[in-house]
Amino acid sequence: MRLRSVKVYLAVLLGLVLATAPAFGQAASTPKVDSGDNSWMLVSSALVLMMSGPGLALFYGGLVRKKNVLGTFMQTFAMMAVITVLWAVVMYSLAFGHGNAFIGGFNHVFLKGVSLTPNPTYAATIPEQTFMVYQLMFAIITPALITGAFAERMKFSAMLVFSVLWALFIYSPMAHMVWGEGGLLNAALGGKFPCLDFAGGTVVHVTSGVSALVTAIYLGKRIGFPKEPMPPHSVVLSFIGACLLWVGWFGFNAGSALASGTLATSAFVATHFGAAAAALGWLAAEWFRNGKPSALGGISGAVAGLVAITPAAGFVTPMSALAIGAIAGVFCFYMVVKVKNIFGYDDSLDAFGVHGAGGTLGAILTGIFANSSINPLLGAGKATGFFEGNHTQVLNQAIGVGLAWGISIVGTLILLFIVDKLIGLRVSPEDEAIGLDLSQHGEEGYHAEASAH
Amino acid sequence: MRLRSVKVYLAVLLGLVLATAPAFGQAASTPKVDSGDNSWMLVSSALVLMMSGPGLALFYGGLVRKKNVLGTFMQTFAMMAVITVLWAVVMYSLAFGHGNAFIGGFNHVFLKGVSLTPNPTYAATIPEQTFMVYQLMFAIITPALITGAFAERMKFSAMLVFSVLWALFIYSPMAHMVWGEGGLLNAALGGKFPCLDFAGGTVVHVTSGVSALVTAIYLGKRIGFPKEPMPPHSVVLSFIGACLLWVGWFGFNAGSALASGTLATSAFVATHFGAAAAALGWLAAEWFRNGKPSALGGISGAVAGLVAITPAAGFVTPMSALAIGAIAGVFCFYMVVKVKNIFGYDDSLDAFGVHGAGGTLGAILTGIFANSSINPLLGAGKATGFFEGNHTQVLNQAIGVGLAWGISIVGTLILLFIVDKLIGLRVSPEDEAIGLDLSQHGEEGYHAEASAH
Amino acid sequence: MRLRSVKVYLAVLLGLVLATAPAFGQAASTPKVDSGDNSWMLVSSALVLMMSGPGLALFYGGLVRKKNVLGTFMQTFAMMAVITVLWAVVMYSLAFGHGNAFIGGFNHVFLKGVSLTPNPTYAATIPEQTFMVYQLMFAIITPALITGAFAERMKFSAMLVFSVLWALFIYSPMAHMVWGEGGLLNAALGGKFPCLDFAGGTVVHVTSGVSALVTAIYLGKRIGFPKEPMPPHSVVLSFIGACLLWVGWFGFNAGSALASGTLATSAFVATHFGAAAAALGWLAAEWFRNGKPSALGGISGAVAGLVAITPAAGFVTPMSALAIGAIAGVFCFYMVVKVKNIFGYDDSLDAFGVHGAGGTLGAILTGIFANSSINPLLGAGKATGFFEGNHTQVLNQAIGVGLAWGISIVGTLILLFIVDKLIGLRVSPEDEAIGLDLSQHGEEGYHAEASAH
Amino acid sequence: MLKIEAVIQPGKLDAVKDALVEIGVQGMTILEARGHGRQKGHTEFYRGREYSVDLLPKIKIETVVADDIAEKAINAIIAAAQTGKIGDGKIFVSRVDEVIRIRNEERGEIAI
Amino acid sequence: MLKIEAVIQPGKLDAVKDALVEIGVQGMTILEARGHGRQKGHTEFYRGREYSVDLLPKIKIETVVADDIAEKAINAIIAAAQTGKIGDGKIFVSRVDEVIRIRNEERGEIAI
Amino acid sequence: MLKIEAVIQPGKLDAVKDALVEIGVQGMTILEARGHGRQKGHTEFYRGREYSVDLLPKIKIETVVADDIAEKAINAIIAAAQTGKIGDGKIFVSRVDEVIRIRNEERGEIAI
Ligand SMILES: Nc1ncnc2c1ncn2[C@@H]1O[C@H](COP(=O)(O)OP(=O)(O)O)[C@@H](O)[C@H]1O
Ligand SMILES: Nc1ncnc2c1ncn2[C@@H]1O[C@H](COP(=O)(O)OP(=O)(O)O)[C@@H](O)[C@H]1O
Ligand SMILES: Nc1ncnc2c1ncn2[C@@H]1O[C@H](COP(=O)(O)OP(=O)(O)O)[C@@H](O)[C@H]1O
Repeated sequence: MRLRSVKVYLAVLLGLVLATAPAFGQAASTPKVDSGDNSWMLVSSALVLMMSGPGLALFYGGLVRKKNVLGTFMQTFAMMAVITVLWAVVMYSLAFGHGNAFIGGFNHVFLKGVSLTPNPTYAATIPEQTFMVYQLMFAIITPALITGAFAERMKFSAMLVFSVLWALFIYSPMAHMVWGEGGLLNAALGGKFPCLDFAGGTVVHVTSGVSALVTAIYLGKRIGFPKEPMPPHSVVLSFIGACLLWVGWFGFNAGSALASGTLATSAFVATHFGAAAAALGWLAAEWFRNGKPSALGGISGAVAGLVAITPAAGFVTPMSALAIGAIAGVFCFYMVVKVKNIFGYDDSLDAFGVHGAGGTLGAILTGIFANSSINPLLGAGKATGFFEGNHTQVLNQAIGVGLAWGISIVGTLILLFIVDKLIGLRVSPEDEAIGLDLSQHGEEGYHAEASAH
Repeated sequence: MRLRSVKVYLAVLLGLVLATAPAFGQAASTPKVDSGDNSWMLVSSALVLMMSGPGLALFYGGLVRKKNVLGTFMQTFAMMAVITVLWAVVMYSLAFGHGNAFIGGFNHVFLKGVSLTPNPTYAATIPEQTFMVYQLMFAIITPALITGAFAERMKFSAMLVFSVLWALFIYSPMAHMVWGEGGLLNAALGGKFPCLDFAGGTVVHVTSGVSALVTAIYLGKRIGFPKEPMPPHSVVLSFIGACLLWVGWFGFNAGSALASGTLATSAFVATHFGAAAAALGWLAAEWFRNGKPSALGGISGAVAGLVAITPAAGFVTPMSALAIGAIAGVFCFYMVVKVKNIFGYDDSLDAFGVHGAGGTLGAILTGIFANSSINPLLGAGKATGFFEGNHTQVLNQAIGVGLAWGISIVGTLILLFIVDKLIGLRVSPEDEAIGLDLSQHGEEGYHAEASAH
Repeated sequence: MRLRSVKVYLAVLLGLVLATAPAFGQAASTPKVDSGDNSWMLVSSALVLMMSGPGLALFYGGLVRKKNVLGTFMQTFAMMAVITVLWAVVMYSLAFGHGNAFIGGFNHVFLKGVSLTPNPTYAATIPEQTFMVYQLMFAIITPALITGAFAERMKFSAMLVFSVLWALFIYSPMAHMVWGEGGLLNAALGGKFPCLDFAGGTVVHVTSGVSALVTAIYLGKRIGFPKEPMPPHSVVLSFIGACLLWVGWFGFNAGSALASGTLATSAFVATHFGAAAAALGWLAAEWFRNGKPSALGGISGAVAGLVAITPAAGFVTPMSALAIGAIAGVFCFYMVVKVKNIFGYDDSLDAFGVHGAGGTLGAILTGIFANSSINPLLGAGKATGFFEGNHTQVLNQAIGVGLAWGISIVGTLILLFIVDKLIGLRVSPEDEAIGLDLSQHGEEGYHAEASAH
Repeated sequence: MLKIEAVIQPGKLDAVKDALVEIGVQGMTILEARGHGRQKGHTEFYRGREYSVDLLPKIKIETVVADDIAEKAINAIIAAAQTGKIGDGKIFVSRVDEVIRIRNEERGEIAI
Repeated sequence: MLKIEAVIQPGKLDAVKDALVEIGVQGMTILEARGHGRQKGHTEFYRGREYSVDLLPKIKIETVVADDIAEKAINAIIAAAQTGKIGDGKIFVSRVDEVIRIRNEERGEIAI
Repeated sequence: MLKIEAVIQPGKLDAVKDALVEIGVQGMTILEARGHGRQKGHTEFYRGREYSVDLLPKIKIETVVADDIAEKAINAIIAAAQTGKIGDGKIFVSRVDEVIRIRNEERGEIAI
């Protein structure tokens, strides 16, 4: 959808240009790289990688106990390495190649035909390889998000195998359905159920968050949970990580305009506003409930807001972004603080509470707040969201989210079962006790012994 | 002023373009977004946010005692959330709306009329929303800078209320006077006392630094100061923060060109040169005085240089930038090391010694070193700074700085008084003893207990 | 070479443009700043600075013992300050001024004549000052890389003097030979032995890595090495640093296109792919050999891959980048794990094992994998690398590398000898025992005493 | 008065503390320690170097109690800290001559 | 010879150290500790979870002194560390049989 | 049984540990400490402030041994930790009344 939105947008822009610069006429037929757009998209790609490492790695790594800090880092870092190769080999083709409504094909395996000229289907002013590497960064962070749910107890080998399978069988089709040419939910390129998902609320956050819930339940609780206290070993690290996530998210959301025009600006503003309002929302709820607003609460709220604004970023006004953020901050607070405790599952770092819940909420709110003045994706001036008068869009959003939930639950269960049978998912109780750093990686995060001065 | 400078600049550029590409003629009348400029300004906005979080938060957070690390983080982080909402509601309008010589109006409340097309008064080639969000990042970091002065002893609630009032009643008018249309000190848009302030030496650093001094004195010393040793709990964190400040400052200064043309390059180079020379200056002074150059000295010097070069960045040659940096490094060293000790106030993290003193120095030096060959803001070829022959500019600079000092002192005193009466500024002695992390936020930065491997 | 490649590239692009937009005809003769290119190059400059601080500083700082963390930071940070001034005074002129095949001249001392208009010899679409400051960032990180070899035992003063001399007498001529107009090895601007080095494999990594080896041997081992265990005091810091290096390296490599066109995209993709494959390679080798893949291994592999892909980035296909990365990951693992132990030198942080070895390997592999379809530097359609049929290129690469080895060994030895005689290289055994932080800088990285809550 | 020093597995701190409090031993001081004993350590690899780490994280609890309560305290600690595996730790008991409460300068058993 | 172990508030370390040095007790060893006693802890919240933390940061000072100086040392510690509030800490005194200075193998009181 | 407490230079930990293990003393507990003594500290500067730091990093080793092996252990520690310079540290020896192995509740010398 963001693809179509961009195209529509560019068409409008081009119209303006053509009116004043007829010499550019032919440019429309031969797609040409725009140095400004490409500059922005390269930066955005770098920013989204920075969200994974060090951003998410630190955010999660600070929340675990000291003995698991490197193991937690590695679960994200390994994605940066493994998914990259997988993407080049086959995943890009499965997500964005020619296929059917559900999945792409094999025409781009080994990046065959993915050239340095623009592919106007997806982005008319940047090299297709820019588009490819930008999308790759999304494919990296999505499985990394899941790892928050099974923190401190999964085998590194099992995590690798599971993530590879998950990327192939859950991420690829979801990305294709929502963003791929002819995808079932693609609002821009002829999908049956046009679902608005600007930067991956459904593709990234709902899938990873729901899969996270499933893995948390399947693997069971950490030994000692919830009796033993397991406070974050360093909210300091998490704070650094969260701030880098916020900064990187500009690449994630504003980069999803696939150009550096006004749509990027709009998404940038919405992103920042959503994060800020959600941080306030969570802090306020916490202050009200616990008597004190915490730093961990502030950053959790910001992340929740960033998640919720992700699908909406290119569709809503700044003021709507504030509203979405505030709602998401309070909502995710109660998901994490209340709902989790009621059900008692050990979603260790709240991957579901933040990404699953926030992503679902954001997708629905997108259907409510989306506005054609920001993004005439459904046609200039045509009502887009609920408040604008398009009451069916919420339904389409629900269909998209529902599909994502369904695929994530069923798919994740099957994959977990397979990996569990093959090599076992959980580390031994002894290994869990000494921690992932030593048991899985043979090293420690900090060496006090080294302080021998 | 940076606005006018940009406009002049763009006019020159446009002239060049027009000479060769007549087809572009009409573009001048309908402002059009330039993808390259917008790309740079979005990046700059992200960089300036990164200066606050994690940059400044880490820089300050490392300098306090362990028990206050999260509380210190939160004082900056809260600005990222609160000022954003405030900005959207009314502050942008007060700073950049239509008003008089002292303050803007209410025409842009709730961002009414702040669209995605350029506002040529301020920036002709980027969407006004880009300009708006970029300026917001400045409004966030400015009150955050003050928090260094009252570190380790102010109530979180009082800090919030004070910062909101300060942003409204001190930052907004100062920003309007220097950068707003028709502002009293605006050198580009018809101010009475044209004062050169490229990226906020006066608006950001003088106001925050002087207000910091006032709060430090008003609140009084930390319990135990200066007898009890209070070394930084982690120069490591401060180092990371300072480096990120340096990197982010490119967005702050070079971004203030509001385009990615040659003026941005010039400001970028001056920024880097100023920081480097100031780091050397501080290190040399320290080596000379204490016998050893320290890492904390190096990073403090770099920050001092960045502060001092801020007003000058778009007006001076690279070699002048080196000079300004070197002077600032040595000057701020003596402010922090000698002057503070003579007067004995507890400006805990030297917000005044670095930002107040460095900003004031930089503003004056700008009047001395500014050169029309870099920025023909006062007219092409017309003497701009003292060395070029414009001896009155130093006076104008002094007027701008003096006004900023006056407003900051009086305004801050009033606001402190009000907040103190309303809810009290300082935490109780017990809370100060156990630290802000536990007393204000109910959490700890690091959990040794968690190291149970 | 990257210069020529860019120019050729731009020529092609321009051709396309000219065909459709004749009004642009004259632009070719008067070089004009492209806002998109300049935006990208300013960002790239910032990214490369971020590689030094905080990137490299953290990567190295985490690997040493706690008592040396700030001393290690300072060795990189000092370069950010000192080399900047040196560059402005004379180094830029020596590297890129008019000179002979071996070194530039003095025509640009104090940046005389380095203006804000493009210098088409080097980069036709960005201000020469952008080019100047971008190249400066390379000159900063190169001597900083060496410091990994003599970590934990060199005097700060000696390090400063040595680095200044090294920058002047080794870096400047190497940069000139490979990238300067008329340089001996410059493939783009008339070199005798055209050597492909897109972003500094030879100029940056081979020179620093080989010099590192020499200093490690000349200074001798750390006291206690190898008997005493000296594990990294914080793999956490190193992890953050390595991730920032990865992100920053996009500026290093893709920025070396000196524009934001398709060549930048190509280099960006190659960079990312090289890093990912090398991380996998190292992890696999480690898993195979030690039974466990480590976080330190993963990040070391990524850095090794980034080093190896540096000379190749703008010349190879994505698939070749994967191959180069994988080879480099395994190769550097064995260099660090086996070869170092066989010879027994104390290259404390493996500056040689990663940068020297990886850089040399990368330079050779560039000659093998370079492809004219990516970069028609040697003429459109003319065979470029070995696999394409140009069998002599490997020889040219070897000549370039050989020259870099020779100059680095001989030059470094001479400089070390001089500095040793002048002021002594090593700290006293007592100072080594208490650590660089206290002995050289009079401060400590972490203050447990401060935790008095 | 007797000083009981118990070196235990880090994960058992909470349980031991609660067990002591339950039998009325309120006062105790906890130290982070590393232990060497029969429990075998592990091997770590950093780049090319291999470290066999034989100092394992432990918690040391010190509590001074009246003579008559000592045996009860020891049993409480054992009950809470025992897993039956090597590395469970040890308890050392020694005599203390005097105890003073700093707050009010009380001395002897009343100050415990 | 007697070993004096004092558990004090972290903020009092400097004062106690200076007080001891003043009366001629140069040698001492300091450990970071956490204490459980009458002083009540606090509650921390992390996401949904609530932790009541009842181990508070303390400093433990150990100094071995000659018998005749012990009382003076104890009083010095009390004077410097006392605030009169709960949590001020405790002093434990016990007998030490032998002291050896590693540097020159001196033994007994002369080695203190 | 005797408790040997040795305060040593941090760099000597490995050597002392190995020396003890060699003579058959397996069990020991290590604590990070800071020491004050004759060894002079150093001065640190942070911005304008000067700190004279007179607490230096030390390692404290505690090991409980049977009476007959104590002297051997002391000598092993001295041999491994001595450099002859001020700051080498001290050894304190005191009596322990009881040792209990938590794992199997063994008591006395057999539990050491
Ligand atoms: N003789 C001793 N003196 C001091 N500490 C000891 C002694 N023996 C054991 N310890 C401590 O007790 C811990 C557990 O001892 P270990 O021999 O590993 O297991 P177990 O107590 O089950 O036999 C050690 O890590 C060490 O900290
Ligand atoms: N019986 C004891 N054994 C060991 N340490 C103790 C004992 N009683 C108290 N402490 C230490 O002294 C500290 C202060 O004790 P607390 O009961 O809180 O206050 P007060 O000493 O003023 O009564 C505790 O935190 C603990 O570290
Ligand atoms: N009386 C004492 N009680 C406790 N610890 C002591 C005592 N004397 C010395 N120490 C410890 O031994 C360390 C070394 O002592 P110091 O006087 O510096 O050197 P030396 O032992 O060579 O005379 C001190 O830092 C301190 O930790």
